[in-house]
Amino acid sequence: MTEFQEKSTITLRETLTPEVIRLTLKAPKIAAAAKPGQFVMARTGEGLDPLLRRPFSIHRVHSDGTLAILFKIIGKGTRLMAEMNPGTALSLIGPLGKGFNLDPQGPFCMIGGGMGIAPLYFLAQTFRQSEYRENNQPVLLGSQTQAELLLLAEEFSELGYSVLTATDDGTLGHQGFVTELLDEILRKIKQVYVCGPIPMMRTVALKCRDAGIACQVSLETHMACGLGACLGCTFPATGGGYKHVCKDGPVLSADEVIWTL
Amino acid sequence: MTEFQEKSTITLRETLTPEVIRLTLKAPKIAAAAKPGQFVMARTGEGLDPLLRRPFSIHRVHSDGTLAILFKIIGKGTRLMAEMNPGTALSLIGPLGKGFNLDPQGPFCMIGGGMGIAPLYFLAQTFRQSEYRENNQPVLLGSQTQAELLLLAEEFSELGYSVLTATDDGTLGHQGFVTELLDEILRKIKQVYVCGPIPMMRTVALKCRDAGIACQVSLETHMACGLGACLGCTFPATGGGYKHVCKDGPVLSADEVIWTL
Amino acid sequence: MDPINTNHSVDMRVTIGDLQLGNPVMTASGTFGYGREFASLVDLNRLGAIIVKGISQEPRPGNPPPRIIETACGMLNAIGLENVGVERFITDKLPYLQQFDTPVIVNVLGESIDDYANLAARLERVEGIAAVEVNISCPNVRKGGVAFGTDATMAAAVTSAVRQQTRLPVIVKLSPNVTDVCAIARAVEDAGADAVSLINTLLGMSIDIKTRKPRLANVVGGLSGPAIKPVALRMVWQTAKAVAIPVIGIGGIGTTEDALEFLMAGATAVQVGTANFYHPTSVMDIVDGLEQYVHEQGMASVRAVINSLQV
Amino acid sequence: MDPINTNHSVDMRVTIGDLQLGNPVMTASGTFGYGREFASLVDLNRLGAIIVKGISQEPRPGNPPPRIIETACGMLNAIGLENVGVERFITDKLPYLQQFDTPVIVNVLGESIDDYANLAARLERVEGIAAVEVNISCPNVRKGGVAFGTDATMAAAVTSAVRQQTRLPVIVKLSPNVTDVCAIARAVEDAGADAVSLINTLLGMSIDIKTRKPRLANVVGGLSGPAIKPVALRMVWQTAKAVAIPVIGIGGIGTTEDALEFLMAGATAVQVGTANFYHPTSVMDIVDGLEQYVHEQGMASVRAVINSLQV
Ligand SMILES: Cc1cc2nc3c(=O)[nH]c(=O)nc-3n(C[C@H](O)[C@H](O)[C@H](O)COP(=O)(O)OP(=O)(O)OC[C@H]3O[C@@H](n4cnc5c(N)ncnc54)[C@H](O)[C@@H]3O)c2cc1C
Ligand SMILES: Cc1cc2nc3c(=O)[nH]c(=O)nc-3n(C[C@H](O)[C@H](O)[C@H](O)COP(=O)(O)OP(=O)(O)OC[C@H]3O[C@@H](n4cnc5c(N)ncnc54)[C@H](O)[C@@H]3O)c2cc1C
Ligand SMILES: Cc1cc2nc3c(=O)[nH]c(=O)nc-3n(C[C@H](O)[C@H](O)[C@H](O)COP(=O)(O)O)c2cc1C
Ligand SMILES: Cc1cc2nc3c(=O)[nH]c(=O)nc-3n(C[C@H](O)[C@H](O)[C@H](O)COP(=O)(O)O)c2cc1C
Ligand code: FES
Ligand code: FES
Repeated sequence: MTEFQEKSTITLRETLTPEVIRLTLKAPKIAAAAKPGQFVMARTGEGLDPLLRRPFSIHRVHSDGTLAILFKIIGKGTRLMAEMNPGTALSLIGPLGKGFNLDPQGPFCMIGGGMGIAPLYFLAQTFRQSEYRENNQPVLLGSQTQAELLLLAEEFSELGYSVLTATDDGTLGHQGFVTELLDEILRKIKQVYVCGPIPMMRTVALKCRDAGIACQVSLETHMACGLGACLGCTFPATGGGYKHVCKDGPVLSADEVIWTL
Repeated sequence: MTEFQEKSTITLRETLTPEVIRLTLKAPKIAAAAKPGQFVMARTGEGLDPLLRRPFSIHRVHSDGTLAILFKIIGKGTRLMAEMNPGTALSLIGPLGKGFNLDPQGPFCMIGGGMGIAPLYFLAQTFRQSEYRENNQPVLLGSQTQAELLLLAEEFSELGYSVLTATDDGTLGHQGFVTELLDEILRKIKQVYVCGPIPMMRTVALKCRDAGIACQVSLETHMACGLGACLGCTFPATGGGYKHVCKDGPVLSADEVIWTL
Repeated sequence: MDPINTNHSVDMRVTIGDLQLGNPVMTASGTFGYGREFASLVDLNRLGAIIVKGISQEPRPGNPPPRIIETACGMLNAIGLENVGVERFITDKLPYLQQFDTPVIVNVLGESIDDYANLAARLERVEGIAAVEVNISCPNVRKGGVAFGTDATMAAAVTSAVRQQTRLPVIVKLSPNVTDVCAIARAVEDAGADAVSLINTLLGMSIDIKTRKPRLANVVGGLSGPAIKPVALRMVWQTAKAVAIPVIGIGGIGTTEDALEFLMAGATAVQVGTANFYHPTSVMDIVDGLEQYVHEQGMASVRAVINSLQV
Repeated sequence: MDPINTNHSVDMRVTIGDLQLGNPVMTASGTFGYGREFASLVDLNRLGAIIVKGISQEPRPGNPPPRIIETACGMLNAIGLENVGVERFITDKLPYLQQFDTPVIVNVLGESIDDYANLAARLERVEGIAAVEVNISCPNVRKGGVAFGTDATMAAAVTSAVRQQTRLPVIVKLSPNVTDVCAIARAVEDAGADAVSLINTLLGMSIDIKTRKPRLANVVGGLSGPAIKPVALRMVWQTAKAVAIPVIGIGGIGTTEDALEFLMAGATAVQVGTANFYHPTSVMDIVDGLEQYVHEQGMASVRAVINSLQV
């Protein structure tokens, strides 16, 4: 696996909500090598505070050598990035980690919660160009409220997916957890791809296990390097010891990890 | 003495050279209270690196509640500030320190080297509104090359001063040290106001001492607080001990400090 | 400069020995001058206590410049304990502070046990001093400082000497440049300290590669600021478990969140140091912030935060 | 990834015991994995030496997560010395590194003197290892680490045990969490160390005020990065004056300027740690930068920089 360090340049900045930003970045080497589910480590500025790079899923890849990341403002790193305008340089390392298994072995479903939606779009893009290009595959998207979901839901629809939404406040689609939408779909599919908050992924993982369906999860942990060197990004593994999310993941089979965390 | 902490807003950014920037800032309380020779402590960003505020002379004061600072890019603090655009907020504390003695007791001369020119403009502005408003008082300005001097020289001229310039490379005015221009003027004046690099101020201080002329210098030292609290900003004082540049100065009578540094 | 939440009736009092503070936020010695320097930016009445610049028997001119250098998220200082001496402190500096309701704590330093004892005896005879903080840890002066603060026996000796000379609460300020801060803390507790405060600065250094000289005239200096916060918090947590007397947390505190971390780790109060330089209003922001936190959490008093860490 | 200044014919060699390095820039243990992790970003042939993640006799799973936390200009880690164990290191990790010209130094750790001795004996029988770095300073494991590194007698005992088992150069890596690092350095020098490296991490802590729990599952962890550079530099300077063996500087080094400071303070070589995470190409930038500095200064060799500080 080859990683690149690229001084990317922001080409587009989209404000989905005051808290959710999408940056498109010119990073031709990383864009060319990227696979769905992989991520980049981004330096949030020139200074030493914040010190560490921040991990972000590769959200989209375009044929012009750009890629996009989609993120929510959480703390000081994302706040700095949210203020960056087109033309600003951003150091990226990537593509990193192990992406999604691209052979779902039949009908599949994607489930994204919050910013967990980010990697799924790249996956959806990729399936469009593969043998799994049938229309109306289900995509379940959840968030707190409609604002951060509207544009994304439309974009998945444009790719030909059948999008179902859920919001905590009921402002778009089902009111409640996005996982509640899964039950009716489960018996029609062979594989679930899920990314979102841990409780959500746990729920999905358990439903899939009960239904005997394969489930791929994309995990988040604190990361210092993203390269497998610091050993900081551990998640308890089934059968003892730990998975290193940056190298063994971020995408893992749901049964490889322990969901009691 | 009352200091204010103000969240100022940049209203104008002028690029005198790629390295020399002038920022005009809306800071009505500080602007109203400021006296020539005083300074502000500016926070260069939201983060903790750089940690300390940076001291800058008050360069101009306008009646609309704005003031200007004029600075050269030296290290990471000034580099961050140089990239700021109108609309950006900048936390200022000021006005700080003891400014120039505004009673020159007769004809006077101002001598500025490099960014030492900054406080002299505010002094020149102030004299225009005082009893010392005669035309053609001499102002000697020096720098490495013409680029950073052109506009400033013109601005002093517009106030009615008689500007003489010196550049290291001879691209504007006298080729050599600005202090060399002082000799012919010395016998016509009662007071010198000088701000610039230490070697330059020392030369001027010694010339004034020999000629029996009063000399006010504006000193620079590393400062953590600007408020007289950290005791970090010391300069060896005549007769032992130290002057605290942020409180006892930055403007001092040249004979109050030891020039052997 | 009014508190944001004047309508909260929150109990913010904490007790250090016999001394009751209106709230747990103090200014760290050497970072707030003699108080007056901040009077136009900070409402001195709102502070838990003011700890003044360290005072010695005789005035001290301090070290030659440069005395301060910025480092990554921190700063090095080698002020060399410049101060006006105890007599001028009493006549010139203290009267100004006495007009406020805020307790004044005097930080003292000496080069011999006698120095400390004499200072304590002298301050005992003065009105308007709430407590003495004994600086046994300043790394900037070759004699004195380092030796007292890094040796449990010496630290205890200084503490008892001060204890014998004063009925004021005695706070001993500990050095972090030691293998086992708990051992020193226990020693000074046994010797009669009413409280310990920590940490003083970490000994550090910086070199100017252009001149190939140390950046500080004194070669080494004390590291302070956000950079040292994790070390300070660890030492406060360890010390709070090791002694029964109150612990006062110091080191890199600049925000309400920082102060909460130290209180949760077991500190009864905190001191704000370097933050006074880069953000002079932080002491007031922290008082407001703690008040709001206690209110929002529905706690009876700020004391409920102390030692609330779940390990 | 070619050096910027390939045309400089600059002598960059330095010597640590019997080991000659092509240049003084190494990777710090635990921050560069087993080398391979950086192979697509760093030209491993250009490094002075690669120091691998600390190795114990048996594989260790390490601590539960969270293991790392960012702090102001630094980070805390409590990895818990996760490693593959010496046997799998030899069979799975070492062969890859042997294809490069760069010396491989193995960082070892144990919980008893026997552990260290056994590891040294085992590595002695393996081809392609240039030196052993003895980690007596890791703060993350309750037994072992802390005790060895903070006590001169214990540190010396570990050193002689290792010394007796190997003819390889022995580098002893010192802990900064001590009152007198020079005393420990002299003790391990007397016990037969060929060099000392310092500093390992400073013991620190961080609290999540929302959950009121420590942010690290292990409660305390090691502070590294730019925040600790002033402390590291001071200790390196003191140690270089205290011992006759080479000193290797570690702590917050991320740029050429940082490396120069340590060399000027008396370090014969440097290790880059946390910077490998946030700026993986820094090791190469530093090699380039030092080369350029030596060239520009018209020096005969990089060795002219070492100990050039004017105090
Ligand atoms: C593989 C991977 C992919 C990710 N993809 C996305 C994405 O596409 N969109 C998105 O919005 N977020 C994503 N995240 C989470 C994102 O990395 C964090 O929100 C971000 O690092 C927060 O940084 P901050 O400086 O704003 O927050 P702070 O809280 O100030 O950060 C402090 C430290 O904690 C770490 N941290 C904080 N929150 C998280 C988190 N949730 N996961 C990992 N580290 C964290 C930071 O990296 C930093 O080291 C991803 C995380 C991982 C591990
Ligand atoms: C009273 C006073 C007035 C000043 N007025 C002006 C002005 O009008 N225009 C201008 O260009 N400069 C002025 N300076 C100098 C200016 O403060 C420094 O250039 C600036 O602090 C450099 O910051 P930096 O982050 O770019 O450099 P860095 O080198 O990265 O700064 C590191 C540290 O050193 C300090 N420092 C570095 N150079 C100086 C210096 N020359 N004087 C004091 N501290 C320094 C910084 O404040 C900071 O704490 C003044 C200094 C003082 C004391
Ligand atoms: C410029 C400066 C001067 C200081 N002077 C003293 C002093 O006189 N006495 C003392 O006990 N501590 C002194 N200290 C240490 C501080 O009180 C405090 O313990 C230390 O800076 C750590 O806190 P901080 O990180 O919040 O600054 C000084 C610190 C600084 C930065
Ligand atoms: C994630 C991490 C893991 C580390 N693992 C080890 C180790 O296994 N053995 C060791 O001797 N030091 C270890 N260290 C300490 C580093 O080698 C180095 O001494 C320390 O981080 C200071 O240098 P820095 O500030 O450049 O990171 C580790 C440091 C970090 C950050
Ligand atoms: S983030 Fe460093 S090993 Fe995974
Ligand atoms: S800058 Fe702090 S006392 Fe002058």
